[in-house]
Amino acid sequence: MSPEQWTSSSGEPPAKRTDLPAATAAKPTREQVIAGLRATSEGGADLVQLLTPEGQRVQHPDFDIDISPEQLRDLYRDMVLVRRADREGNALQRQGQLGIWVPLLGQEAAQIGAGRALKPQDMAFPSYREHGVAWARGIDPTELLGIFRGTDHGSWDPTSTGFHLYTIVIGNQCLNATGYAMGQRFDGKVGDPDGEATMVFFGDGATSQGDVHEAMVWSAVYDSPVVFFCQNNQWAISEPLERQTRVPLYQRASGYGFPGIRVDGNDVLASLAVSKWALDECRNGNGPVLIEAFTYRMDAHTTSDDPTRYRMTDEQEAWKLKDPIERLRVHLIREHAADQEFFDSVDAEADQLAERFREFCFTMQEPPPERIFSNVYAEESPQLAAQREEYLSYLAGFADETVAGGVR
Amino acid sequence: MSPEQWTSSSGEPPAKRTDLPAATAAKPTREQVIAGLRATSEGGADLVQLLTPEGQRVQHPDFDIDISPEQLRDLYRDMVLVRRADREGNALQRQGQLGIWVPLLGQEAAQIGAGRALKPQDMAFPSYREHGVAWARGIDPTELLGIFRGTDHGSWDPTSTGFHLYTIVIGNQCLNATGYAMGQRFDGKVGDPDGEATMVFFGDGATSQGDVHEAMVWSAVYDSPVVFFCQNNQWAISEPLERQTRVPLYQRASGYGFPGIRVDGNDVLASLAVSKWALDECRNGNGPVLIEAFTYRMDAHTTSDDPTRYRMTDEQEAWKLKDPIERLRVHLIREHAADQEFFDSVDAEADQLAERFREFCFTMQEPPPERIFSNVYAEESPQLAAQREEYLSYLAGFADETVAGGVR
Amino acid sequence: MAAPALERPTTPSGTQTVTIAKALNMGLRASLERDPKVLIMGEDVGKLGGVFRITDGLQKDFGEHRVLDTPLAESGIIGTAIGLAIRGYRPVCEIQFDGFIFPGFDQIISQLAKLHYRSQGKVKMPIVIRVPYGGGIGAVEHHSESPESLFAHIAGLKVVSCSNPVDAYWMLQQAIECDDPVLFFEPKRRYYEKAELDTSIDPLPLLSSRVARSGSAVTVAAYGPMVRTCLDAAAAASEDGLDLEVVDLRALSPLDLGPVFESVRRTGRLVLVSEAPAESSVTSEIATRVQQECFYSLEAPVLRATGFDTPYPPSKLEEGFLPDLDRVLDVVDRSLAY
Amino acid sequence: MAAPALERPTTPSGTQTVTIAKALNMGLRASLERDPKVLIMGEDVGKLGGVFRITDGLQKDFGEHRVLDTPLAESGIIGTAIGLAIRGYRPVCEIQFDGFIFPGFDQIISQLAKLHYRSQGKVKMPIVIRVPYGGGIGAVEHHSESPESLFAHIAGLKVVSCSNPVDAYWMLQQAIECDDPVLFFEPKRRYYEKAELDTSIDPLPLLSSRVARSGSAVTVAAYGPMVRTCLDAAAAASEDGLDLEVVDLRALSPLDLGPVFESVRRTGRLVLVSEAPAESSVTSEIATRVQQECFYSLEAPVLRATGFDTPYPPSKLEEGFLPDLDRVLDVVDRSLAY
Ligand SMILES: Cc1ncc(C[n+]2csc(CCOP(=O)(O)OP(=O)(O)O)c2C)c(N)n1
Ligand SMILES: Cc1ncc(C[n+]2csc(CCOP(=O)(O)OP(=O)(O)O)c2C)c(N)n1
Ligand SMILES: [Mg+2]
Ligand SMILES: [Mg+2]
Repeated sequence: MSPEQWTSSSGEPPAKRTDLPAATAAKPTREQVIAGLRATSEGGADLVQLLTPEGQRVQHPDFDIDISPEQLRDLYRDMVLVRRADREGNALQRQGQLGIWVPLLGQEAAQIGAGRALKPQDMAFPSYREHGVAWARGIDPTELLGIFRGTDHGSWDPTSTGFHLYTIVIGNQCLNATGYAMGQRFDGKVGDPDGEATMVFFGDGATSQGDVHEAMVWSAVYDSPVVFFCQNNQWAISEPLERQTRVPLYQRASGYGFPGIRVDGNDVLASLAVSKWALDECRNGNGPVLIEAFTYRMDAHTTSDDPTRYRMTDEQEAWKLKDPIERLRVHLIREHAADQEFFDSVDAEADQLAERFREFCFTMQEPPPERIFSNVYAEESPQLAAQREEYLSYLAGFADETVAGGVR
Repeated sequence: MSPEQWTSSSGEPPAKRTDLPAATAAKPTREQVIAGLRATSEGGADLVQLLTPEGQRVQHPDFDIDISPEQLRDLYRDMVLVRRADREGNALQRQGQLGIWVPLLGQEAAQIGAGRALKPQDMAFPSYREHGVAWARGIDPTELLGIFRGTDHGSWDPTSTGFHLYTIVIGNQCLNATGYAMGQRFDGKVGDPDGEATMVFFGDGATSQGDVHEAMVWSAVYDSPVVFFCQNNQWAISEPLERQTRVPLYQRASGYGFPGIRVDGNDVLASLAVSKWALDECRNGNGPVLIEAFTYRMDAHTTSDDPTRYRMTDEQEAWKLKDPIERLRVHLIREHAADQEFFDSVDAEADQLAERFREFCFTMQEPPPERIFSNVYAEESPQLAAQREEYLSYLAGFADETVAGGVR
Repeated sequence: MAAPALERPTTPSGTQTVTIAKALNMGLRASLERDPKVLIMGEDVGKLGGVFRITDGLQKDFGEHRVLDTPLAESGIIGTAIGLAIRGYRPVCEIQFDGFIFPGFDQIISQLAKLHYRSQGKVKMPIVIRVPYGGGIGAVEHHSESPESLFAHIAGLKVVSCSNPVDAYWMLQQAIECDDPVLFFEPKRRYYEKAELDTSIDPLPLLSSRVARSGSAVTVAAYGPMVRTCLDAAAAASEDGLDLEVVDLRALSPLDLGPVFESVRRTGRLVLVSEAPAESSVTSEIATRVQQECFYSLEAPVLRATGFDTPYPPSKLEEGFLPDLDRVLDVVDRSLAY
Repeated sequence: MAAPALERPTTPSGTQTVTIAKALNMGLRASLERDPKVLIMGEDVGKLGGVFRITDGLQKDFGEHRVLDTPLAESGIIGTAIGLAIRGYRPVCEIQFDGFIFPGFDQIISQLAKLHYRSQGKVKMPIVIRVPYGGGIGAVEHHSESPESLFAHIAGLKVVSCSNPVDAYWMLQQAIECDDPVLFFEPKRRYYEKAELDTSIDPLPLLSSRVARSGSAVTVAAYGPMVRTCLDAAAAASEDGLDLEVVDLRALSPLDLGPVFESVRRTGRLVLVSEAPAESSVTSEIATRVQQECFYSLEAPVLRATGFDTPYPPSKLEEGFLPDLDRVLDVVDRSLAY
């Protein structure tokens, strides 16, 4: 049994039968699939792009955006600050301050574009890497630290921030978001330009999960105002995109009967433009919409991961040339929309943020032991109350102990 | 809150923005969706048909089939016999001989077409309504009785018959079939015209399940030789197709990157032709393929169901005109491919089958109580052996009893 | 633990004879009337009124926006219900049969059970999952399962089962009013058993067990469909002069074992009865807690009459698989033999 | 119950010091070599060698057709493994972390556990599902769960857990050789603990428990990660002159309680230890069976030291949630106080 027997057709591909419909030609070879999915790191012909990797503004026939120099600078600032927090998170993990960190490096444009397209009345459901979206929703980066330090599972209020808690079980949040969006519709908040919408974030790997499918089925059937924002960062831990699909992910939408758009995820303008459009479609009652943001995970999957085991550095080098921050910086300079003073002030602000972030981390309180038992239920059970009391008095026993170094 | 707020856009649809891509026009109204899915009970423009409801043979540019009069008569015979067994099953349930029966009435052409396209080396994974496919796999209808009488869960050998046990949990079998097909590929049985293939059967409702999605993802990624044969019989118990999708189901395939074809499920020739083609594609290593057989459940969901609660009889009347058996009968007559003697002999054979079927049912043995404990594991556990012994000796206690009518 | 203050329903009050099925329908109707945020979701719950007709007439009276026929996907039902709850709704999900809850298991375990905890109380999950469960109806595979123990093991879920029309009516409304997720197990083989329902009598708290029959010889504890079986067994035993106490557990997690402890301290003997297989189950938990709390009172070990540790058998064999009056009394005898 | 006759592996034999992680890797390698039908499937098991590197090097040596990086979908992993098993393969599935087995739960319960039964033995399900489980590693949510009791409740599944390199090596190979589906729980926090592995010594049967330390005062029974904790507790107690017997349960379903009964008949006391919450769990089942079988021997009720009946807490709190040496000894003291 040779690997070829199943990884690609054995020997010569069977002669194409000419009496068959064109649409059902022999399946592509493995190489063709990979080429179609990734080899063009440009994302292919359908990629929506407004800013080239060289920072040049280009027009798009369907999606464009009017944007002021000030807004451009704000987007730049967002991305720099978010990246800085992210890098500090990584460093804090290396210093043993955090158990783990999930880096967003490289995905700033996708996330800030999407996040800034959201309006206050909208709701966002993140996966676990959406520090940029969190930022755009007004959640201070320090509020993420508890998750990775192990003191809590996210300290923000999902309702008032319009930003649900991070969801780690791949795909789950897509259904939760769809249900929330159904509720927006049931509440009569959909059908005009000032309506509400929901955006849900997930990765390329997540698209294989049943829950993501069900979310797409449901949102189509209930006309839910939900934007499925898939960050295709080319990898699900060590697995490249071709372990999840044969065709570009945005094409999934056609099977459900709603629009699917592939956007350059390293282009914050394109991400913003397409996200705005998609959210407006949802507000107006034309949801759902799928967006595939074509981007790249520049760092490891998490700080526990070692990507040198499964991917080549030249891939990473190629993507460096498409860096989301650098291309906006070049654009700002080229357009004389920002001067050195601006860039310096953003850097200074990033330094301050970094310091505050680190400082916050160092001084975080450990949760008290009774927290183990808190909020299991809205209406606590006597059983649990008893367990808590027993445990606390057990702990109190240690405090009373005078013997030092003893086992008990 | 009015239902319109979510079942269709409220009031006037928002004016279509002309600056948006055509593909992303405002979502269709609920009425448009329903119209697109069902109102044309013809199945729409893409429907593959070789035999009109009036029994006229038509050509199809992509799918056609050479077939002898004898083969036509065989298909007719298959359908008549299968329908007869099905009707007897229904009657036996009404007479209290079976706990439940799941009728296939109306779906004979879809199932016989698909079932006769299978070769001996192929494997089929049914749902619970595939009595016609079972027949084509050489499984005597009496072997189905145990399931519905409650004596077993299917008495045939899945391996030697190439027909897996019925699967009731919606969608499960699609993944099992995909795994089996992966095995066919791993075994080197794929890649030439005499290769192996797998066919899996499921309903329109099943398409919403996560497992069906995952099966499509996996089969695309592993180039599995599996034909997804979806019998769209328009209903999932009381739910019409528009509770599961906005667009015709065969279009799902495009989102996964493999062919999807809608075939007239009441046309046994078309079902056979498309199934053969799809299976050959799989054998040749070009799988997977999705077939949507557009058909109709002419009877209740099961004998426990009361369809008058949720659907109009005129729908059923309209579909009667497309009866799969009648159209082949008319065709045979029109083409002088069968005479009255043939039709009489098939009817006589059906009578014999019915009698044998009923007879078998009446004389079925009850399984012995120890069967409760049999085959839980391939390697039995002492715990279970002990439970069985204890139970059998408990039962033996009753046999010893001489007191009549007592509680113990 | 005080009973939540349920407003009196505007629908039928006073005493009437109803089945469990009807009582559940009345309970749903009362909840839909009481709170516009209550939604009913599930497969075939609309026009058809559910395969058991528990939601009969509700879509007609409350509209498609309150009673939703969903796509055929249980993870979808639970997963979207969670989103709706975040939005402020109170979804009541119907799972068509016990065996079909498993595709929704992940959303139940990973999200539903945990969201209140992980959000430190900021996100409530007032969701009820109704599960017609258990055997004895001659059904095909996957239609006779008793999966309640799986949920009882999971922290963050409340698990209850009703055994009669009065509890069906009240417990369902209480579950819907509860701010926590409740797995509501309905004994489908008892759907058509009748009793008097007096809607003017105050209900017990949702999470409480109750003595269904007083006795002194042996305590028999059960829930859901087996309560009837145990009461019948007690009636038969009393003809033999044996006086059994029967406890209807009602709450399976968190358990309310006070009445069981109290009873066992009097009788010294306990027999637990369930359709579910015994292994690592709710009955195991009760036995464990009873031998702890009543160690010095027990005159016999806690014994069980349950389904066997096998998959649910073909229905012609279910009579043997399910504990019946005789098997319950056989185990009672064994307890008395100590 | 005879140990299945495993051919001696061609890979390293003789005595060596290995970690549990390494022993598992060696066990997988030996199984892949022994039987060409053995496949390894899971997320990141190929090039990466799994997030814990348990499958390190296997894809390189056996090829992509034996060690499969799968799409990211657990129902897909189990569901296709079932199909492959029908085809004659023996898939070994890796679930990346305990908390991610739930999307695959339906296929496990509805198909994997039942196919042998419903086909009356015609369809075998020789599938192993490896689950790195339990806490103590400072992980984020869903990465520290102990779901073993859910599977122990389900008939048709075999559930085991190893606690040391020797068992890791042998039990995994035995599980792969077993014609029944085996849930194989690996104590991830102990992956890097070392011991001597002598591959020339005959292994115990897969479904057996064993006395890990002899003693006379109190029996302590545990499995997986808690065996080490209990052995440490026993060592500490012995310094105080208290002689604990420790049983490593190994098999969680079907249980092998003979050694526990025998031990309890000698000590009169039993303490059960698990990371998993106590409610309706494997420890409940063991307590129930012990109070039945050893009713007249027990001098104290069976007591437990377990995770609390809460969701797994944020990791800064896990030290309190998980039983440790002190809590085990505290419960031992309580047992002795009877
Ligand atoms: C159900 C489930 N299975 C497995 C995992 C482990 N896991 C965490 S992240 C990840 C890869 C996700 O890839 P992708 O969806 O592309 O998102 P990315 O991490 O690249 O942003 C996996 C397998 C999980 N969290 N949940
Ligand atoms: C997971 C699961 N959920 C619910 C059911 C109950 N159920 C049985 S058949 C059915 C409808 C199936 O419709 P469809 O897939 O269209 O197949 P059809 O019965 O029309 O052939 C439902 C909801 C089930 N068997 N499995
Ligand atoms: Mg990714
Ligand atoms: Mg259907």
